[in-house]
Amino acid sequence: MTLTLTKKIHKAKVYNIEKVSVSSYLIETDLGFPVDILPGQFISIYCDGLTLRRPFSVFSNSKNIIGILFKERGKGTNYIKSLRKGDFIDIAGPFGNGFDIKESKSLLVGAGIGIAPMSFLKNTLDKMNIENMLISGFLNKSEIPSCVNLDKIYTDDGSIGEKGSVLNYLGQIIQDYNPEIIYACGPSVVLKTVADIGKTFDIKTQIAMEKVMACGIGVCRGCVINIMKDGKVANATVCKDGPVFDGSEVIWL
Amino acid sequence: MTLTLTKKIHKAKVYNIEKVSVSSYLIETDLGFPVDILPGQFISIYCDGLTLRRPFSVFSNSKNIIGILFKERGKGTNYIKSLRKGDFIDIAGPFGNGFDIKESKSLLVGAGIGIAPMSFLKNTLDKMNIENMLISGFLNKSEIPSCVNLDKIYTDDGSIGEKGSVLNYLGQIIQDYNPEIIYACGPSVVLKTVADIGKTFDIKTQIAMEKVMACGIGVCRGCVINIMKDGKVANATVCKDGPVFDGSEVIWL
Amino acid sequence: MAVITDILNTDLNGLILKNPIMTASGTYGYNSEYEDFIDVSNLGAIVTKAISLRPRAGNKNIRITETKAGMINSIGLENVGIDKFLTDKLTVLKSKNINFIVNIAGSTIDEYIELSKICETRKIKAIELNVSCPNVKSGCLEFGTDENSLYELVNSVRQEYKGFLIVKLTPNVTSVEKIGLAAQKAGADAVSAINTLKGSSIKLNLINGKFQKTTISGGYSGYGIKPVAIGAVLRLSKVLNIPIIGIGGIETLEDILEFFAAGANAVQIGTANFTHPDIAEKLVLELKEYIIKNGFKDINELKKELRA
Amino acid sequence: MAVITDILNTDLNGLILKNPIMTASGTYGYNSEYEDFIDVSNLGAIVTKAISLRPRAGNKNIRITETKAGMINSIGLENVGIDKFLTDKLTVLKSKNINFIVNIAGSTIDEYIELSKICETRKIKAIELNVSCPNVKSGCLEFGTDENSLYELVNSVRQEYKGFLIVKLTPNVTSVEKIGLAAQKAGADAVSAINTLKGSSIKLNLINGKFQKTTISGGYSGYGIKPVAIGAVLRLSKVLNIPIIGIGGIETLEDILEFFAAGANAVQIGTANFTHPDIAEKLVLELKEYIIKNGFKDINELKKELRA
Ligand SMILES: Cc1cc2nc3c(=O)[nH]c(=O)nc-3n(C[C@H](O)[C@H](O)[C@H](O)COP(=O)(O)OP(=O)(O)OC[C@H]3O[C@@H](n4cnc5c(N)ncnc54)[C@H](O)[C@@H]3O)c2cc1C
Ligand SMILES: Cc1cc2nc3c(=O)[nH]c(=O)nc-3n(C[C@H](O)[C@H](O)[C@H](O)COP(=O)(O)OP(=O)(O)OC[C@H]3O[C@@H](n4cnc5c(N)ncnc54)[C@H](O)[C@@H]3O)c2cc1C
Ligand SMILES: Cc1cc2nc3c(=O)[nH]c(=O)nc-3n(C[C@H](O)[C@H](O)[C@H](O)COP(=O)(O)O)c2cc1C
Ligand SMILES: Cc1cc2nc3c(=O)[nH]c(=O)nc-3n(C[C@H](O)[C@H](O)[C@H](O)COP(=O)(O)O)c2cc1C
Ligand code: FES
Ligand code: FES
Repeated sequence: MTLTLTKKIHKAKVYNIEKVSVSSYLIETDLGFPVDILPGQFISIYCDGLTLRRPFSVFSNSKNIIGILFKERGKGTNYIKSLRKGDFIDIAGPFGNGFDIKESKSLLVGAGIGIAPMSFLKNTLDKMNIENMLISGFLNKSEIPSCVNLDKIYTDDGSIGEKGSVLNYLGQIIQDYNPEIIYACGPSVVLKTVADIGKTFDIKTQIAMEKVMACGIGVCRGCVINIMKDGKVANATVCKDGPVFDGSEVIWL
Repeated sequence: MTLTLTKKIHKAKVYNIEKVSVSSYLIETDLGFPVDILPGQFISIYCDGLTLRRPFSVFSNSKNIIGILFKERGKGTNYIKSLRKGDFIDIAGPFGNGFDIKESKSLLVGAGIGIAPMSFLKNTLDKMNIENMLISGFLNKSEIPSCVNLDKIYTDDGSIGEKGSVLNYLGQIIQDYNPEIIYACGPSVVLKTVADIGKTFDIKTQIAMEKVMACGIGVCRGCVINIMKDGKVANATVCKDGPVFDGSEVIWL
Repeated sequence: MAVITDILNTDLNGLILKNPIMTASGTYGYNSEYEDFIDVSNLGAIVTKAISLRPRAGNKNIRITETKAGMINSIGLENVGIDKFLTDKLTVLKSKNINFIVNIAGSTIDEYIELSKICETRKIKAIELNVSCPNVKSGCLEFGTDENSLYELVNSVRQEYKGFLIVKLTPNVTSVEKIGLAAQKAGADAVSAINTLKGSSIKLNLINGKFQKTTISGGYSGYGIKPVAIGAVLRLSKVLNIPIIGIGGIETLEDILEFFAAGANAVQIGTANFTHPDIAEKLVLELKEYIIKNGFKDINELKKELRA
Repeated sequence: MAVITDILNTDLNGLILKNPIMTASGTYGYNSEYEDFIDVSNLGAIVTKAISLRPRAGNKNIRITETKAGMINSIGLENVGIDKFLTDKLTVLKSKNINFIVNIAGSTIDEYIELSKICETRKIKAIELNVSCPNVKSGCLEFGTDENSLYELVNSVRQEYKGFLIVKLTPNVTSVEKIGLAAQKAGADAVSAINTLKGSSIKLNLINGKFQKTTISGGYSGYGIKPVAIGAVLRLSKVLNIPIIGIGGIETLEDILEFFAAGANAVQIGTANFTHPDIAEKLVLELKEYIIKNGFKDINELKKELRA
């Protein structure tokens, strides 16, 4: 029984921030009240002095606390990393559609920091008693955030789990596990492979896309991708129509 | 026996910073080596992200430590104020000509934060055993920096010293004290009055001018004022030809 | 017509606005998408995304990038087209007491004419001509960069459209004054200035000795363009006698006061809406407080003092 | 002529520089004023402040102001005049092994011709024409905003001056390509782009209900203009076959690489010299390190990869 944010912009308070892998951080922010958020939805953060807000998938949401798992990239994430417990953080959202959760045997595929929404999704599926398996690829052991629960791990250097890209194992896993639906988040090569493999095996896929965003609410048309809709090529915004798309609909450039 | 900075730009360390009046701060910076500086010379400070460096008269200089007395105005001084002991500070200088110290009975006139170079000058004159008197005007008692030694104080509200502008008393003081030279720093109305009164009483005046600066070294021609030179109007840069000018030479707009 | 009661009420030579703060075309959608953040009816007006006769798909590839002092966009005028706007968006806007100005864009004079006829028939109170679109007839040149093309365009629209006609000027010209004068002569009720500056950005990523390049050429907006916008408004205000709507890099109340001082009668907020989705309403409130706190009678007295 | 030995050595179609990093006119003086900060002879070249036939006193009033993303200047071409330059500054420059380019400015074509004759006689190796000065004959219009005036100007100078002739382009035009092409056609050896953007700033101070205004209109420079400069270089590189010197808002090595990627063969640092007086030399060193660290043969290979 959570309330919905009426005005989707908020000065939240940093409740906790910690380094959870060699390159990633978990920041938990206290909004002061609870908010409904679907796995796959994102929030966008104002980063001191930067023109564009930075979008991040929600990693966790319980009571008043929204968690974000993020990797350090440039100025924006460097700013967020520099925040300390008690600091204020300017958050807008939640935005986007989120995953359309099906009561079906689910394979969850993450890769790198794409693990963030997949982990949220897994926890949600678990709570709903939907059978699922979360697999994810990383560069190496030290890249794996300590705050995630994975069913299977793949690393490029074999430092933990299976060695090699998660993509190399996907066909086998699908045959072994036999999922009815695949959810995925990660670099576009991963998403494209998942979408393709879904078509091959005739399994539904839902993939969480990324695109540079300005408004985050479908207004500026900056984050548009092409999808097939009713047999025609159409524009769709990652921020509002997505970020989650039916893998079979996305047209890859 | 101090050395001279060969490359006039330096990452110094904040040695001490403290609030010394209701609106002003004293920051002392450690260059790691001693530098020769004349009273009236200035340094310029890079303030995080701002295009133009901010110029400040030197307030004190002993051993490796250069002190700046500054008033909070906008972004630049707000940044300097935010520095803490041990932080690095990017200082260029010393720049400008400084006061041309005469072995003559000296009246020193400050006003507001213009007290900074006058205080440095007074200490220098004292060391040289040159008779002098430092008088200065302030808005009120709480504006007077705790780190300066004044011979006479004037405040607009009379909360300490004589009540009213230092300018109202200048004629009387000159007649009483009988200085051979007057040095001054403060708002331009003060400088102009001092220059005029110097002409009236036929006393030499040296005044420290201010102007928005870009390069600080005479290159950009951004800080130009008009002076009389050899009977002709000529341009002079506040940063390099000044900031100290013979009061009788300056042409006021 | 509304009775002027609020101290922010602004009369732009006939166009009465609740206050002089609007949101700029392309940054606020068509409708009331920002209602998640603010009460949109508190704004002076919202200007719709440019609307063309037929829907447009916009540019392929990367459409936005951040720069150190703003952003570059090459959306390519993606929009739903006038028909869909009228059916889907207009009724909602009207039902909500939101003032709006329709920004229209064409590739030929005929397209502009047709669009303005529709706006006239549908009793749209105010339109803003986006003249930074390439003029199909004259090749790659934009209408807004040539005073003769612009005169012809505005004059043709003026014949068809009786409502409040704003011409939005591009800064990518040798003399914005000449272009502004052409718009005025052709019968514009006001000009807005400026549209985005031409700009490019190349982001580089070195991978195994080869550079991955992300190049985007388009319209530069945000606080880095404010000095150009203030300059344009200042120069326009010396030659025009129709109202000027100032646009470009506005982020704070100080910026708005600076535009008024330069001669603007109203302003539009663009890119800053992305940075702070509630900024436009905040600025309306701040402006009101500023007027009261400093003892000005109303917005008109404030503007008078700023121009003195 | 110097033998190319260093990996940074740059050949601009005949003008050989130690490296492609110069300092821009008006931000580096005439001489070696920056020797208090760096070894000026490490730079590719310094470009002098614009020099006119006779000394100029420059503008009255406020000449510089900071903006959020740079600064505005209206120095008004204050300079010592060519005679004083030759007697006081030139010999010093020559004695110090500092590469320099003389930036010249006139109000009539005749003034430019006279200046270039003097430069030819005095064997000045390279000059840069500042064509952003008002053309006295054509009223307030600048030479650099009209392709015909510019062609005539450059062509006349070319007759008199056999050294390396750079034409510095202003961005305040409808089509920088047309202006660049006119310069090339008239015989320029290279163009530099861009000069400052037209801009204004009004600072306000409210005292007892009245506003104190500090208005400055002039040239906008600094990091806020970089997208405009990159855009100009990118477009010029598509139409010109003479070298392009990129200028505008450069502060970091990344900025320099971006200019190379856009098609620049060398760059000039302007406003950033004020912010960090040792920046130009630092960037030379950083560029060298970057080339070595990433295994490029030399600056030419780096540029080739950046343009690929
Ligand atoms: C829907 C969505 C969800 C995301 N979820 C996560 C997440 O859970 N954890 C995480 O670490 N990262 C996530 N990202 C990526 C994250 O937004 C970028 O890492 C972040 O914006 C980088 O900002 P920066 O200033 O540190 O880096 P920069 O140096 O500015 O940019 C590095 C890269 O980040 C991306 N980026 C930059 N600005 C934006 C922007 N305004 N919008 C979108 N992408 C941008 C671009 O690909 C850019 O090349 C998500 C992105 C999207 C679109
Ligand atoms: C030679 C000289 C010596 C000075 N000595 C002192 C001193 O000892 N103590 C002190 O408190 N102040 C001194 N000042 C003034 C000081 O430089 C300004 O207070 C400071 O630059 C304000 O910066 P800001 O960003 O805080 O304020 P801003 O809000 O940016 O500006 C406030 C005012 O400061 C001045 N200012 C801003 N930028 C510059 C600049 N680049 N160059 C010069 N002036 C500028 C302008 O008058 C401006 O209106 C001196 C100025 C000069 C020229
Ligand atoms: C993403 C984006 C889309 C835009 N689309 C339009 C448009 O459709 N029509 C138009 O006239 N101006 C358009 N503009 C220009 C803005 O309305 C405004 O003139 C410009 O961005 C400068 O203001 P700013 O600096 O406050 O953003 C667009 C700007 C942006 C950033
Ligand atoms: C204070 C100042 C003075 C300038 N004077 C000249 C000049 O005399 N001649 C000229 O061609 N350009 C002049 N310029 C323009 C610069 O050379 C350069 O083209 C411009 O500033 C853009 O580069 P930047 O953003 O790196 O400063 C001047 C610029 C500044 C800031
Ligand atoms: S970010 Fe603006 S439409 Fe998606
Ligand atoms: S600040 Fe550049 S000449 Fe004085």
